[in-house]
Amino acid sequence: MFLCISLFFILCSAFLPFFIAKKNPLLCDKLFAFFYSIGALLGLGFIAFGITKGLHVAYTLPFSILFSYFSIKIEMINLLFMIPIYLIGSMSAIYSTSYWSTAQKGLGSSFRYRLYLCLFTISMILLVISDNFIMFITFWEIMSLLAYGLITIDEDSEEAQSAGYLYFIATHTGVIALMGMFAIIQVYFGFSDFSSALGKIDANLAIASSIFLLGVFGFGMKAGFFPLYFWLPSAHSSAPVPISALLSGVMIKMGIYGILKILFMFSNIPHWWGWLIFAIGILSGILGVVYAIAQHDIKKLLAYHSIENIGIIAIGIGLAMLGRSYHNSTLVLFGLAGALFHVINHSLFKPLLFYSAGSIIEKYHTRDIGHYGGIIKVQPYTALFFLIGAVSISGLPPFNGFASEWLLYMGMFKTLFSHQNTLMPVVFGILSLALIGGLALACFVKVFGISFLGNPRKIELSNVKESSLFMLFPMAFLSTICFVLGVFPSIMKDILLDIASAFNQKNIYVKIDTLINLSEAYLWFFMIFGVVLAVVLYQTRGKISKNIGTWACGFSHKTPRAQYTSSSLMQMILDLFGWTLHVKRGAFCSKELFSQKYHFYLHQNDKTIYWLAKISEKFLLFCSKLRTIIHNGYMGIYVLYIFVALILMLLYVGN
Amino acid sequence: MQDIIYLIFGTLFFFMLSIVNLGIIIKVKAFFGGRYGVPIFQKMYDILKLWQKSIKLSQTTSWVFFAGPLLATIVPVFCFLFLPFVAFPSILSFDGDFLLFVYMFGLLRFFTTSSALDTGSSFEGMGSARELTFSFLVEPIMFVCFIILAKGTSSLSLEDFFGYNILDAWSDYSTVFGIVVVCFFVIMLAENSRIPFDDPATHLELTMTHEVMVLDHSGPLLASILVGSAMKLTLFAILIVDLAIPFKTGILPLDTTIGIFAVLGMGVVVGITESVMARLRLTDIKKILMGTLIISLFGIILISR
Amino acid sequence: MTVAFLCTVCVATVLGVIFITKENKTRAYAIFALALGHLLLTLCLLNLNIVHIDALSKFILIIISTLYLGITFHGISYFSICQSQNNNKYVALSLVIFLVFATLMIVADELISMWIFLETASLACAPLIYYNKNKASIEATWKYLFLCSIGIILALVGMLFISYSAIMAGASDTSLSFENILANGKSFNSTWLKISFVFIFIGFATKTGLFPLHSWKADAYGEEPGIFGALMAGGMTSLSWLALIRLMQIMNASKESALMQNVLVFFGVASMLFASIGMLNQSDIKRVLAYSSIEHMGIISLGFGVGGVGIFGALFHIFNNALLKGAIFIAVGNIKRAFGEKTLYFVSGAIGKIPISGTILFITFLAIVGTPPFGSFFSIFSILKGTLNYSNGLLFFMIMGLIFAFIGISKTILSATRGKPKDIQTGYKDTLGMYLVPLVLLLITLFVGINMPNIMQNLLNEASLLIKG
Amino acid sequence: MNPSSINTILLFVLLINMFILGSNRIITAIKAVAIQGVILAFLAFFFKETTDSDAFLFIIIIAVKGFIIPYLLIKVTKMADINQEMTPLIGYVPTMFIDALSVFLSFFVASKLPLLPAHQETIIVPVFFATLMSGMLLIISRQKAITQVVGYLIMENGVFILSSMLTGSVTLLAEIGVLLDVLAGVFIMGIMLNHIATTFEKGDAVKLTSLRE
Repeated sequence: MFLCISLFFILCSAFLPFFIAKKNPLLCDKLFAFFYSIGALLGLGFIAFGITKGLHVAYTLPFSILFSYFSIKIEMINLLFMIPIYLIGSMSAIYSTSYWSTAQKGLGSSFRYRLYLCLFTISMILLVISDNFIMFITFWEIMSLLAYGLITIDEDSEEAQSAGYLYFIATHTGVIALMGMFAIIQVYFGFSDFSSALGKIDANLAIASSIFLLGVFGFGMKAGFFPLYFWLPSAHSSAPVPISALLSGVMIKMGIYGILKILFMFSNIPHWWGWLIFAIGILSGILGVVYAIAQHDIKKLLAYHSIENIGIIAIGIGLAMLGRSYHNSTLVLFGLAGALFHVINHSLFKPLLFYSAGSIIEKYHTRDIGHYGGIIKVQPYTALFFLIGAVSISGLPPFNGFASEWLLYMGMFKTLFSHQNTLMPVVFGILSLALIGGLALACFVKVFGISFLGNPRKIELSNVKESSLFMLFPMAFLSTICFVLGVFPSIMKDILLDIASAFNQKNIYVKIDTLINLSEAYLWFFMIFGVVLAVVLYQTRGKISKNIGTWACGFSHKTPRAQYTSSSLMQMILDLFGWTLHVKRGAFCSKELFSQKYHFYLHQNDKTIYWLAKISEKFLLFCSKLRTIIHNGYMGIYVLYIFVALILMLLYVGN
Repeated sequence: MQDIIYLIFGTLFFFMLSIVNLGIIIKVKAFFGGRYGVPIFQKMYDILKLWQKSIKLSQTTSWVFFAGPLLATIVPVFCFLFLPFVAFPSILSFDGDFLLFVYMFGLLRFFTTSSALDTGSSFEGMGSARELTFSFLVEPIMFVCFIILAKGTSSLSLEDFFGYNILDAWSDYSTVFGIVVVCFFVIMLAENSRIPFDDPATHLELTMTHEVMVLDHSGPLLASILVGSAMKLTLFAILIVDLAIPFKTGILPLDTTIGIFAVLGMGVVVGITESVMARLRLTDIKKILMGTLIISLFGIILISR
Repeated sequence: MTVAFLCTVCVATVLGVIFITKENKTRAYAIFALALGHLLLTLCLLNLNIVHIDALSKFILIIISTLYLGITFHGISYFSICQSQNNNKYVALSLVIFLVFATLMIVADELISMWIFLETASLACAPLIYYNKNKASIEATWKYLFLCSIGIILALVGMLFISYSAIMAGASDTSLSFENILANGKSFNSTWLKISFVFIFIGFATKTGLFPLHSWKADAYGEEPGIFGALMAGGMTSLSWLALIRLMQIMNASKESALMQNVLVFFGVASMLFASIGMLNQSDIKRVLAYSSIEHMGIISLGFGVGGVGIFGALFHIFNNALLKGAIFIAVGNIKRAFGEKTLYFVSGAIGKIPISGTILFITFLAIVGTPPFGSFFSIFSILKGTLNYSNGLLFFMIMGLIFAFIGISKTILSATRGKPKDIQTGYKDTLGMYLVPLVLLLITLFVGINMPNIMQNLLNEASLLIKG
Repeated sequence: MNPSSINTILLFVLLINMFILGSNRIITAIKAVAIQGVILAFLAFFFKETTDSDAFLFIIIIAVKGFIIPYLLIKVTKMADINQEMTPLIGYVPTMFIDALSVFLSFFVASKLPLLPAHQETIIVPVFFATLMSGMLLIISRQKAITQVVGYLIMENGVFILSSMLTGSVTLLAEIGVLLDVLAGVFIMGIMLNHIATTFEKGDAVKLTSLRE
């Protein structure tokens, strides 16, 4: 069994190296990365084998445990979701070699970090393969707790702690909802694992809707659906970079996985479910990207972008559900295929972006974009990889983000032909996807342009070097995959088709071979590109002189502060979305007669989180007030409570 | 193999057409200005002159500075492959190619704006900000148009959108297609930053949108940008022509000549618009684009009945 | 008979030791020895049936015995290290009394005698609360003593009513022994039976601490030392639950279960919601634990109320609750000693300061809020499942209660354990004696959750069958 | 077994309740409770022919209720020289009024309840309820700890009324156990009172309300 071995290797990697950590910390980190990668490679090999062979494993441990039994089930969908876990896990392990090295962080911290990292990955793998409800929820909780440990690994930072608290609340609240959901399933339908419940639950029952809603609440809390994402930005931004990559690239996908899992259980799907998910997707997508544009903290920005991408994925899932409820298998195929493909893509380019952001942050010790600038000259490779990530997350050809969005678009456009006018609202999906695309593009032009191009704004670049190989390798690797998947998207088509037909619960005769055409078109594109590039290079060889300053239209501006800032670049767009933001603007000036300094500030933040915070604050105040009223310290009053309870109960009994 | 040849001749033809088109616009504007105006091929001479020049770069710039101009020429040529020219079928066509068409312009936008920011100049940042804002407003309009076309022609590739079977689509949904034509015209003006959205001939950086992004490009880079913008304009002109002249005589040369003259006619129309209208205020541009979007949504409602 | 004699001898010797010696340490050892003896007694009571006791008694007996053993073991280091000055004669005495009467109460087969023993055991807890001998502890003791006495008086009234209902029914045997009541309870006069249910329920629920009868709890648990808090929150509550379970048996036997179920469910939900109100932004760690204990009482009563699989869950939850509350109170006691205070203005970053106790506190907190694979998860889960066969709306109420209570407790515990430790210098060191017990209790719950031994499972099933009647 | 005499005794009990609620001096209240207990001790004889066990019980009750407990309480009061005024949370007249209401209420309730014919002609059940309620009322309406003990004792007396009603079902041992428990309770309360008086200064000995949210 490949899997066990790979997990075992990963586990070893947590412990073995630390016997030599005292003497040679660097070697220890390297060993860790090495072992881990071996484990991951084995796992990936297993996955590749499984996908090619169309593997279908169902296995139950002989002994009973946890009031139930441990049954695992491995099919295409599990394999698909296992890919990012192994891939990003190993990448993070390699990245950590220099980002969280034992030498800097000290042995204890480093050991905890690596141990949590391994267990985190292992628990996710087990989560994905486990079939029994109890197993599932157990590993779910373990995963969440380890994630909490990883977010708050830095005991000293106030920010990390509060972020961890938010995350903790969110995740366990979700778990409680899931407990309720599984309880309903077990009591009403008597299933105790996914595979036995597969397609057996009739969704027209009233209780089924509550199953669905609880599931969406519980899993959506993890995935970061629109109102439930409140924990996500702070957690992603305050965790260590490799962990943010794991969280955003892999963990929140587990929520998607869960939702798919519960959808698999229903024999039919009511219309409003699909529309609900669809609407949630649109909301999360647009708001996520708008909030991202408003952000200046690069990691928060990326976090908001993962909300946006989850929105896109949710749109796809919603389409698939609609397809099932309207018996439109094309929609199911394209929707689900797009969603899953986007899951994979997002788990590729989001970690890529986080890694490259991390290699900046490590150098400049600030996450504020406004302080960067001109980094491309000192860290060219990081810049290149970030650019690739940016292009692919903006869904631009010829990278992978485009391929998945293309599938979604195709699905939605194809509904136009099916003469079900009830499906017409799908066009809003098209429009919002277009809007999201445009905004994401703008946002990443901002990030790339402001932080990598131009002149350094606040920080002196003189003594900055390119990051170490351990950091560059994961970026390079991931960007290659992004490119390859972008140019040859048809690699994915079989597995996607397989999962989609499993989801549809009857065969789908539509095909998604049109992905091939994309590669063909790209061939032409590269041909033209090569020709033009060759011509231009030939023409301009030896004619380039780089010895003047930027033409400032007559002014002579020496100061880099005259450059466009991130907020000024985006202000025109944000004005259109002012109603979604909580804007604070104002100005300070020194109070002398001839005021020397005058400086404006403009903070635009997430209105949703602002309101949530306000409401919870009010609620807490109310609680403490109520408490003081009830517990006023007079014992006579306490006795009165008993007396009143007695009387009331007597009255209740009386009639 | 003959695809390649086809491509080469097509591109050359396309190139010439766009140069002439630009020249015509200038002529028309000059005529309205009561001047004689430069010869039609003036743009050609400019480009050739620039092509021989050498390049002066600011120390701030990096390789990204080259990406913009390169893509500015590459993308229109590439997108030209998808378009049928009146009776000529498109060289490359498959279901969903229009998405590639739109997103290629997205790619172009990404790199032009980035290369503008690469100079670290305050003015070019201004330009890229405006470009980004307007184009993210334009994109939905384009999608609405494509939705209408897809619904009307019940097909998913540009060739079918603008190809032979558009005629009966016209007969079904004439009003809606009228709306689409108008929308495409607006898109053309906005995307190519013509008056009333932007004045390509202005001399005040504060009011520019597109021109202000290319202040620092010089020599062959500037040349390729000029070529690119000309081609882009003509690309949209062809789009509109294909849409607006659905009927075909069936005789290839005749159709082709009609097509060419129609494209040049578009140039005339643009020229007239530019000469009779004044440039809009920046804030009004948003309003106009929003209005167009709403109109196009009416189109959807009409067609989905 | 011999067993009884042996027990008396042991108790007598222990008392003798307590009175004779001057050393706190020896007293602690003596109590520990007693606890060991009690464990022995428990074992032989479980296996060879000298006295006839049913599964419920066995179950509660196990809990009390385990918990008491742990507490006394912790007591050794506690009295000898932390409290070497403060003379613990009376405390030791009351601990012994508590154990004796708790055991008697568990094996009692007659209502009034059960009542007497329970009353005595709860009186014996008063000195424990008073241990610190400051104003706050006096007040807490007073409130505990008084409210519980009132409750207990009401319980007595209820019992007398039961016998009256027997008389009304003209029953030949009007004695209050269980088998009598259970045998011909259905012939009793229902009106009086209901009234007596009300009185008894209020009485014992006061001792259990369900809202709105909970008022003494926050003060008492807040003011007494953690170790005694462990004894009360773990042991005392289990005892009173045993009393309530007896009541349920009676009601079930006399076909009044519907009424009882509604009452239990109502009190359960009310307690959970109120407890969450009490816990939200509460800065005093021990008070938070007190409210959490109220919440769990609510969960248990909900479980008993909904019946079915809920009863199994409730019994199991009594077990988990006892052990976990024991563990967490002792751990919090350590934290308090390490920081010198028990409010969040002084306590933070316990994991940084005293890693082991801090971690234990954190993990115990996880177990309390029902994290798989701890036993508490399964008990809560089966109670959740039980709520469904009462009504669907109840499930959502319970979920709400769980969520709010969780948010409340987590804020306090997280900010106490995580973060940057405050540098307050108290000479406290984390020694094995101080953290062994909570660790072991925690491990027991974990083990029970992961793989419950068949004996226990059978015991639980048997007990739940007894309750269902 | 003559109802009239029982009723007279019970009327006395009611009056004593009223009196305690009305009285504003602690020692008086304590004595009154003692008298109430003693009177109630006689109640047992009116229900059935006496046995020596009853006599034994009678003696114990007299001893505990009539002498030990009041002695203890008075001693505490003296020792901790708690001032005599029992500071009411609700005034005297309102309390008495409420008590009167509760008496009516209890009579009403008792008339609704199914009773043995033997008990229907006596007012034993309503008086029991009334006494219980007056005890509660005293506890609720007075702030001082010691007055609350008095209220507790009143309640206990009420319970005694009930238990004497149900002779036979409750064994002698149980009775004694109950008594002893009450005694122990009151004893510990006395100790606590003493500690309170010694620990707190006179000012806040009145009300223990420092432990609150």
